[in-house]
Amino acid sequence: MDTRELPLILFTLLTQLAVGLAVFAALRQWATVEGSSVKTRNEWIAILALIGVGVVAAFFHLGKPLGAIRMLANIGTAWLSREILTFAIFGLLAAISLYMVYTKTANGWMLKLTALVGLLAVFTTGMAYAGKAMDAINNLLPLVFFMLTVFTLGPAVATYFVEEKTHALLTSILFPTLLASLVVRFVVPFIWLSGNAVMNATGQNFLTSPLHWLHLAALLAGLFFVRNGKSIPAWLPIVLLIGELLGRIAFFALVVASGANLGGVY
Amino acid sequence: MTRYAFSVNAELCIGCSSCGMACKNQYNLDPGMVWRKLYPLSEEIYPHKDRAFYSLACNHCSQPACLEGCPVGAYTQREDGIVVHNEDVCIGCRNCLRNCPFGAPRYNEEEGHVEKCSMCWQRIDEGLLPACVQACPTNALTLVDLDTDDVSGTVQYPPGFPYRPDVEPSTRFVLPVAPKVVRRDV
Amino acid sequence: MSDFIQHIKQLSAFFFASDAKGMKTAYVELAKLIPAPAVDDWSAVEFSFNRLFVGPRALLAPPYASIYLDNDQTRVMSESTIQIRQFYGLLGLVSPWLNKIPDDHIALELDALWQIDTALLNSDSPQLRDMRDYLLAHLQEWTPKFHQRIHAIDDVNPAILHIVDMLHQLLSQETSTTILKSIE
Amino acid sequence: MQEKNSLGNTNIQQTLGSKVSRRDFLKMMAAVGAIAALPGNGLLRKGPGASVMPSTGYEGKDAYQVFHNACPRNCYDTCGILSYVKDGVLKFVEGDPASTFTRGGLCVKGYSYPRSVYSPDRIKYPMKQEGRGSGNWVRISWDEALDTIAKKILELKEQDGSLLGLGMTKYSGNFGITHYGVEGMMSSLGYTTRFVGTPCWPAGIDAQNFDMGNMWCNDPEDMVHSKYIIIWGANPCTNSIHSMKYINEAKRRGAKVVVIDPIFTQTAAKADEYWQIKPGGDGALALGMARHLLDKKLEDKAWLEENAEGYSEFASYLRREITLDWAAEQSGIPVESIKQITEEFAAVKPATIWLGYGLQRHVNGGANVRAIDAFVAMTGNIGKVGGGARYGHLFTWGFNYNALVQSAPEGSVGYTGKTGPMGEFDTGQGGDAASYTDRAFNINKIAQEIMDATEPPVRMLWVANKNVLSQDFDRNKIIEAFKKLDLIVAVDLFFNPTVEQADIVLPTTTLFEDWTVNVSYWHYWMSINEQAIAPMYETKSDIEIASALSAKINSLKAGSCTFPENIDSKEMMVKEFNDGIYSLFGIKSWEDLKDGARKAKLVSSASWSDNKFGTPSTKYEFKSSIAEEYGHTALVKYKEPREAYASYRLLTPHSKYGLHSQFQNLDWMLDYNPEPLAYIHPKLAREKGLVDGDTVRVYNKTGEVQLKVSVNDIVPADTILMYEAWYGQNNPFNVNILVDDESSDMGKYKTGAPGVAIHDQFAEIEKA
Repeated sequence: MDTRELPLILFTLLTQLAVGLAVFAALRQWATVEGSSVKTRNEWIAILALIGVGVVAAFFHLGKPLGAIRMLANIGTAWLSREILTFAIFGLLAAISLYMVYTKTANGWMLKLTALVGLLAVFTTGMAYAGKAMDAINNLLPLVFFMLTVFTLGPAVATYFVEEKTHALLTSILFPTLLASLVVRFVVPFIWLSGNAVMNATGQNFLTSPLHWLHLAALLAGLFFVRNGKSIPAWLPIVLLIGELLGRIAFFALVVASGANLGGVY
Repeated sequence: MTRYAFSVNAELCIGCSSCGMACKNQYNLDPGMVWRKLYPLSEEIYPHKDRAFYSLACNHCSQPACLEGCPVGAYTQREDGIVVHNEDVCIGCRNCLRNCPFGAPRYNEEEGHVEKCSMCWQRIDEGLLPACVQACPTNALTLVDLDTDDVSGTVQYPPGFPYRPDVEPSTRFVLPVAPKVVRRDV
Repeated sequence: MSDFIQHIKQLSAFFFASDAKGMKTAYVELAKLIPAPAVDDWSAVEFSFNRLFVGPRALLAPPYASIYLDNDQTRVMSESTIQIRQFYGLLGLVSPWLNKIPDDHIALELDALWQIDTALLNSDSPQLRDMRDYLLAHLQEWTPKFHQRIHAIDDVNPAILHIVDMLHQLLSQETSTTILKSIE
Repeated sequence: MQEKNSLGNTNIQQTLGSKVSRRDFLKMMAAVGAIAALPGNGLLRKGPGASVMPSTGYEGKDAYQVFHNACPRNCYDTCGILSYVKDGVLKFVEGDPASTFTRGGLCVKGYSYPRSVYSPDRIKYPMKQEGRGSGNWVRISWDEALDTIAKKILELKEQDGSLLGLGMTKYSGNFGITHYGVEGMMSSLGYTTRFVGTPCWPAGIDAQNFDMGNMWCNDPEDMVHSKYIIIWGANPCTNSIHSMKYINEAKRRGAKVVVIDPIFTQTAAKADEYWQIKPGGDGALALGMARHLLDKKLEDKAWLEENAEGYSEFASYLRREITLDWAAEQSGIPVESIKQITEEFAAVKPATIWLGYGLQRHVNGGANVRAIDAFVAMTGNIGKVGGGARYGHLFTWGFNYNALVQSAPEGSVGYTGKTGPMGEFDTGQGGDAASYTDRAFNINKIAQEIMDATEPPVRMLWVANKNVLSQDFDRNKIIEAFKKLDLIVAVDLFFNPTVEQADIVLPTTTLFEDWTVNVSYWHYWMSINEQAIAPMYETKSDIEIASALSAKINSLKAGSCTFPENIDSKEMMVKEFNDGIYSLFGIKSWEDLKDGARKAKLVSSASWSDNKFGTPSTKYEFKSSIAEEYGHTALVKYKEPREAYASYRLLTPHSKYGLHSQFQNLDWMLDYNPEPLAYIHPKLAREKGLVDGDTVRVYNKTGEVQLKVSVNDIVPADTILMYEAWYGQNNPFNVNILVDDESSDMGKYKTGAPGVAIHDQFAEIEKA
């Protein structure tokens, strides 16, 4: 694959994990009666750290990193600009949330707002990666893929921050997400096969790539070990994280651009 | 009004590559960098391998996906339809590579920016033809004004070229013709 | 400082050499200032020198700045070459091989540096200092790549390796001291 | 980026703060008084007129100085060039719009010119190799180089009593008229050994001279009037791209275009009908077509009556010995097709045949050309606008050949045997009336000739405008032959395989650094070649080398050389013009060419329009006594092709990306055509178990090459196709390792030696 894409693989994956954690931090706050008493400080630290690492990584995919700030220039039409903006806001809100949680002044609405903006940011990412050159993903698929990642990694990794009894809550989200993710990611390449030449080539790439199948295997493992009422084994989030990473590499490496087929039958 | 576009007549094109090299020569492109090149048509489209071509660079779309998706606004479109890319503004995020259905923008690794065909707008403003058009020995590659010139008999989406009304590529095409062939049996 | 001037002049002379004799003369001069490995076979040095910098075979390490500064590494007389010519022009200098030998030939650039430093000895003009900083920074931008490329080549004559190492070391030192001064 | 534009490097901003910016530079310009130039190593005090900061990219026409140049390569199109120069540097090139033939365009090769001028790999200085092929080179001064060369020449003269030990081989590396100064330099030294003839087109030249008394084609621009065009063994889409627009126009006006070629060329793809002929079967096909004209009584009796000699004999030969079935058998073209095209061709006027040079590179090539000429003549299309048997011409080459024509020094001794012309451009004039002449060796058998030469043997070889080891035949044999030589001098631009074997290499100028004038052997335009930039490094033009050598050798031994000692290319070029040229092109002075290319003022666009032929009978000769003199049948007759000596036919035609061994080595060309390929038919691929991209060994009795295959139906299943090219010093590929030096039938009469059967070659192919 094109190693130049590595920074974006990290950026998208880490920020989506961050949003996932934010959602569940907020959710727990909301799900409990007495708001601020719940301990979500570590989550918010982790969330900020993830955003930080992700953003730093993102710089490395630019030919001229010093010009990064100019990326806000085209909010009007460019989803990439909107993505940068919403993530900036998300980062800011996350910082505020951490402060409030730290100073015990947190209120549920603030955290919910942060989580909501986070989801919005992932939405913009989904739109930004629906590249017009990539017939296979010039649609809502990137958004679907990314959201599935959010709701897979969010609850999975959140288990590290909560006590056993809260696992039930996480599982109730994680299980259906894993199921949905597995079905969607299994079916989509076959649908591509029935598309035009470049979509078909994309489908072929996926169905013949170990990256894709290992990703599915990770999801399957998840389904197998995540049971309602049961607690989530400590190794599982790692497996799921690796699975999503492989899936993300596949997403960046295996999608064929229509420009690659000029002169051929479409 | 003027709406400039390239017209690619594959019946007249003799695959000489003069257009592509004229472009490199005009802008002294770095070795390895190609703004315009010939794309041979696959045998399903033309019966003989490497014998019919589309000479393609940027298609200067009416709804340029590169421009729409560029976060820094490095792309602008002129009144006359020419899509201009500004290397000085470009920060090399390569989002346009992800968006152009025709693979026109090329990434220059060393410079850390994207490059593409400018339709030689400076030459056009001087009343000259684009370097590639002037180079074509058979008028297979021409500059047309979609607003005033008669482009009937040309197609916008020939086989071997993506059907993308969403971006409205301005390039027009004439399809190649194969001769009657008398072969020895060996 | 004045030691540096001597080095630069002799290094320039070495890269200008058109035969073993010229290389030897400069080499011996430099050896007086910095101990250098003994050379027994000067024609071996010359063969190696020509493979790297002269020809007729394709050059292994073209001695022109633009080759290392531009992306286009297979063309001389590029924009950046002309910029160096402009720079000489600002100094009131011009290459006697104008449009024959690229102005950014290592020997010419070192000669320019030598000219500036010699001028600075008797007149301390701030503009001249700025221009020296520029030239030094310019040299420091490409000569490390030049140095690196030569080291990547098999069986380069040790005498030549010594010279390019010396060039590399001198310019790096001088640059760091210059930057320190500019910070003060 | 802004900083990049102004300073050429961005990092300065980081290292030194923004100390030196563009603005500061301009300030400095004002502030800094010029420092006194010190006795440094190089830089001098600059005169007045400091120039402005450079910028990048296209700056608008007015930003450049424009010069007229001409592409001097061995090519039909010989394009006029406009060169755009700034700061004394060539920035880009364009076609000369003054020529209606090239109409402001060049080709993929022409547009790559700036790369060769500024390639860091150019040969820069005279150099001497210590041990041939050792790669141990030392730089020497021009003086030392010329001294070594001059002393060797004097030594040969001493030793042999003549200069026949000095050989010179030169061909088409640069067809600028002043480059005949190389031959001139030899003549001015005395009588030497010349490698004469041409590997290119001699069989056809002789054939047309036997038939019509000269090689003289119509103006290609008049093909628009043709109602029927057969392109026979030519591939203009690759080798004369500017001719295609006339063929297209004729087509648009309703003409039918038929391409006859062993390969489904790009030109074939543009035709109405393509015939895949058996290589060397052209004569049989043409005679079959001629026979069919007879059968259908389609010949132009009136014209033949008036203008033909020996026609009745030819007709009875056709009736007696030629049948359509036989022709079909020999050519691989079905009888029905032969009948149809023949009838169509005869049904309209004007109709024309373009005879390519490929079809005469056979042991029966000349005979084949005569047969095709005969078919065109029978249809009465010779001498007609839009008609004719088009092959080439030297109609516009009537220069003084001042550079070429030099007389031998007093008392020079030479060869006393009979020699012919010294190549196709030898106008016959020149040389003094001495009984001595040069010794003529066959340029196409350089290895054999050097090996066999005695009394005296060839001891020294001068190579100019030629890359012997890429382009001459049976490369491996040449390496052997070179061992017999004491001194090889190569004059060249790049370190090619010939330079690799040289003892002394002399750096020469590109066309942009020299003055000359160019005309074409196809179209009727003339272009001047101005010096657009100063010669880089220590390069010299062929003329400057000749005059410097003359001065040197005369200083060693007075009266050794008659070549003018102080003359440059420009003076020499001016001397080339004469009233003949001026009136032919309707110009007052050569200076008029500075306004753009000029076209010859032709009585008619048709050659032989007055039907006065150059033959002894002044008629079109189906039966030629001169042909008989040169050992051929007087009558146009079938000649057997060469016996196959290996399993598959090997064809090695020109590539569109290079001209012989030039251009393909440039980085830009590699962007479009990175590596050589062997093209084979899917059937052959199946037999050999080969797929696209497999590496194969192609080998025969003369050698072996390895390269990748492209499986492609443009070639027949019994044929291997690979394009000739030199890919630069890191790629040993060379088709002439597989081409032996078998002669074609004709060429001796007009070029001094027969051609080469380049396309009568055979080889085996195996997966490597």
